[in-house]
Amino acid sequence: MTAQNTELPLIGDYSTAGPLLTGARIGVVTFPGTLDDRDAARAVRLAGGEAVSLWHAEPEGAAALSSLDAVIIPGGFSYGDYLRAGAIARFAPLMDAIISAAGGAGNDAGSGTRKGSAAGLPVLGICNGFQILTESHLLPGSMIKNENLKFLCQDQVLRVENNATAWTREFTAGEEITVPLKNQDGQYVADEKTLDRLEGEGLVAFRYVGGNPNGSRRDIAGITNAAGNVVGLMPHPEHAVEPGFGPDSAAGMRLGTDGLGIFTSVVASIAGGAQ
Amino acid sequence: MTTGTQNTSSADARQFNIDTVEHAATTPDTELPWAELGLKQNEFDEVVKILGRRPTAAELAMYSVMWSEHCSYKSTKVHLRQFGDKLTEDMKKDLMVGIGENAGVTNLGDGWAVTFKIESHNSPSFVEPYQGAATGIGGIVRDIISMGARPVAVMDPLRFGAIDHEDSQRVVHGVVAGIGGYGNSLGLPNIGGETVFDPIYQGNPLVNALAVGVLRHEDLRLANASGVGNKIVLFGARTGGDGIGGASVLASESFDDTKPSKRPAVQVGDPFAEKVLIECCLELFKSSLVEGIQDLGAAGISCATSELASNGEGGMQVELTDVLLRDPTLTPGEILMSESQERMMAVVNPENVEAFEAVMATWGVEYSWLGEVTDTNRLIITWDGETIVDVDPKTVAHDGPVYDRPYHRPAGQDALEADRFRDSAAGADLPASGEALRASVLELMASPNMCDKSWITSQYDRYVGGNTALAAPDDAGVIRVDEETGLGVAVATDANGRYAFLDPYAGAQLALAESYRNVATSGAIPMAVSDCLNYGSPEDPEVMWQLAEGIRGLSDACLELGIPVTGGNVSLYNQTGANPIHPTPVVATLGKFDDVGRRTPSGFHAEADGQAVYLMGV
Amino acid sequence: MPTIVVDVMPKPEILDPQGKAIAGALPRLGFTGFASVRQGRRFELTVDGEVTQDVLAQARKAAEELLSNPVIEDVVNVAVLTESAQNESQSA
Amino acid sequence: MPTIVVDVMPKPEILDPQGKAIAGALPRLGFTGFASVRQGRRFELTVDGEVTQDVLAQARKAAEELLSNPVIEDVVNVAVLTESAQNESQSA
Ligand SMILES: Nc1ncnc2c1ncn2[C@@H]1O[C@H](COP(=O)(O)OP(=O)(O)O)[C@@H](O)[C@H]1O
Repeated sequence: MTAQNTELPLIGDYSTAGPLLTGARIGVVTFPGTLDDRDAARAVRLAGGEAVSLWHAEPEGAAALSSLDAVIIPGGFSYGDYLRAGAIARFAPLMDAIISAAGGAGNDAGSGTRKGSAAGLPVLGICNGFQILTESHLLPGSMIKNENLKFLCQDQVLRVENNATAWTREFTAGEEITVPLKNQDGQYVADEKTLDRLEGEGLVAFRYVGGNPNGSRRDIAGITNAAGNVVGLMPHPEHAVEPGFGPDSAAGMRLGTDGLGIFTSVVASIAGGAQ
Repeated sequence: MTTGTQNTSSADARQFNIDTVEHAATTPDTELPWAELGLKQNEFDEVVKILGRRPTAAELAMYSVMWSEHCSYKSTKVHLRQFGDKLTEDMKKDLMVGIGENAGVTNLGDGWAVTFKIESHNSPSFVEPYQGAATGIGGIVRDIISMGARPVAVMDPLRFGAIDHEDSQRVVHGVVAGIGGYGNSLGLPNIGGETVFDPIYQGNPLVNALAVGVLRHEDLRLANASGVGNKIVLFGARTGGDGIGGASVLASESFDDTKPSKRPAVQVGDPFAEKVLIECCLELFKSSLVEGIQDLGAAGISCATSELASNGEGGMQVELTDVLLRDPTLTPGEILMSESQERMMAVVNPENVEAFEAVMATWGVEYSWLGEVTDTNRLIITWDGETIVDVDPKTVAHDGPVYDRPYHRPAGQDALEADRFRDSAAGADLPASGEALRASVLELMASPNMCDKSWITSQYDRYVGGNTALAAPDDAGVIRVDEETGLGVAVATDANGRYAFLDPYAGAQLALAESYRNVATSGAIPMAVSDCLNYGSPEDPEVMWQLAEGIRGLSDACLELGIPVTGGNVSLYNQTGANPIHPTPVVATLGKFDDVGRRTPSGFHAEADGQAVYLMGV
Repeated sequence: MPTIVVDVMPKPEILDPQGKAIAGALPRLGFTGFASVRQGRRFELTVDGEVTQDVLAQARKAAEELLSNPVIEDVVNVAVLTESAQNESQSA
Repeated sequence: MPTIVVDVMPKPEILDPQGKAIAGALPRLGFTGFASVRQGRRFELTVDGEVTQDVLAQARKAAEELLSNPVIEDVVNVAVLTESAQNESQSA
């Protein structure tokens, strides 16, 4: 894993974020019903970035995004997930701006424009955020109820299948990480053709290891677009960034910080220009 | 009328035959359904005496709900006093708000305070397990918000009937899914609870819910309406017929027309609405936009108006047609009694009205201005301008009946205590061989009460918020309060109904001892107690004895350990026919960490390999 | 194979948070013609063989006992789905 | 007030865990006549006024864009709920 792990004290360094390497400014979107926004912001800070709150109804979405280097759509139950997870949030004014900055819906080429970069704005959707990205057609497929129909919260091992995205470059390909999984509608589905394309083009970013927790097709836990700037995953890396508050790990109970790599990856991507 | 959205009720305001105060004064002989509403003859007579006339339909609705056991604690008040009496100065030193408010508040230092409370939602959870349990979480969380706090965690001590009983599947899975469905959607980590199966709870499962909140000292809010001219506002969900199914006699306010009306038998929770309400309230607190605030739970607007008014200095004037309705056919009495979820009432300085409305707009929360604080010392409620309630609010909220119910030690108690194990355990020899020992251990570990509870806890989010330092399967849940310093709290809930059945006094003490130990084991210093007293009918002198002994035991034990009870809840009538549940005083202890980094997880981990294991105590 | 449709709706007097959220979203998306929305469930039961009176009775019983929660929901429809009905309604 | 019904079902090729769970429970409760079950959603949109062609078109558009997700679901029905249809189907 990343070097940060060993440098962090075993437990209890609460306040100090990593050094602000880059001045990377990363937006964290809040919808009514979003739950993990503060957690995502904390993860950004611990990774050395600056977290900027984004309100879903922001009227000047494009302007707000233009000063940002990346955006995270965090987990939760936007609009209660009442219709379908992410279905109503997808229509928030800010989402239109995010969709176009990221390269446009259904456009895996990532041709979005933002300050001086060829690639689209890096966007990460976690859990409900992933669901919103699929509802927005920024990522293919969709999520249905977990196979056993129950909410499931557990520590989950994932394999990083694609370490060439803006959000995974600090991992090694095939690296196994442990982060919490917690959701009700986490079963990833897509038609066979789409699944084959995802596999063929290496767009599966994360895969469940050690048992499929929710019935997801081909054990898929997270995917990326072809440009590698838009990534969505069901498990929660932002809950595995601080020793003492994460999943159990080889180092000890609740000491897992494997999720931090997602956030240091994007900070590094920003520092080093588009990947 | 100013409302957040268009309201249509005013236009139809006159569809009822309104029972005004004036009308009541001139029709003293009208038959009133006070018995159907749960009042006793002596209680009704008392209402008439207080008012000097018969109550109007709306007043009757208010008195009957506010004087119910649930709201007035009429059977337990005389005993619960011990929690206040057995307090030393030392026990009070960190107590910022004690018993009597929505939830107690304890000082944590550094300008931080913590509030926590445990409450029951037992019988609704038996009728409709998912929604009953869900709205139980919703209710306790609103209690915490109304103190000015941000809720940060929940817990759920549960008691079910036999695991293999045909009805248990419905109840158990419904309750667990409901607690998860609501709590997870609010973004509140579930940091612990209990799950006990015992046939004694078959028809009376216990669903207790605890919430913890944290606040800065300056954000503390109390439920009182002060400052003449301040505005009263109701916000959150619309008012429907929820929870008044049993009081449908009020469907026709004038009692001369018996049109049947459909009222929901159960309440359905809307966790999304509550999540938005939480954020909205926190923004109000941060900008100091409310003077006083009260959640709407049991007894709805009756409770909120009478408590706000009686805790304040003056009186209150409210126009009931301004209440936003989900069901336009509700009568004034029904509106006053409705238990619709996800609503709050606040007192707002006129200067802040605009800013208040801006916060509501941001979060898309509906609201309506209902009236204002007055200097009349009366709670006056009008319907389209006509007075339908004119009472001294204290008589509704605080001066309810108080009963010192008779109680005695059950005739069979001696025999019960003298009894010994029979059945299998008495006949069984101590395991003689390794094999037998192994079998015994496996049998114990496989019992539903001892086995791994992750089939429940995996349905609860314990990570959300990023501040959970300990949760299941640890002895106590631990939450970080201050990310800068690591200041935090630990909470554990415990009870043992079988101990309390054998000895109600010692059983309550053991419940405290266990939760106190669990908190101490995590590394925290115990500071405060909240309790949920689950018992049978107080009208049964033997149950009343269990209850009196339980309260005496718990209050003595708190004094002994030097830890105050800061709030709690009493749930009575948990019985099927003449068979009460075992007395089940669920005790929650809260402790403090200067730095949650020093918390001790339970369980051995590979890193402890080679370290010594000690057994401490007697 | 023949199909029986069972429609279940929240009772009118019961709060329907789903419907409420959808009703709130519609006008934001420019759909302004609707006063309220309620969300229920539709089940399609495929019948193994012919739809006899007995099978229909079973479906009605299953609708009441398993597919709906009588405390908060009403079964509003139990009917055989005819091919023509399906086409008709799709083109409605 | 007139009501428009929108029915949405999971696409045949998409797994339906809820339908599967129900199909598994039916025989345990003695309902043996059914080969499979699928669970979808039924929306009732109350119309403020008359159901014009425009309103119906709005409902169809809302069904396609908001009420269903074309990746996993089909809109199988958009129709005006007539009082008689309601009664008929209830007694079906
Ligand atoms: N209903 C529940 N909700 C949340 N946590 C629970 C529940 N039931 C049990 N737990 C948690 O599971 C763990 C084990 O519980 P239990 O078997 O009662 O432990 P113990 O016997 O040590 O008290 C504890 O951390 C407890 O808080």
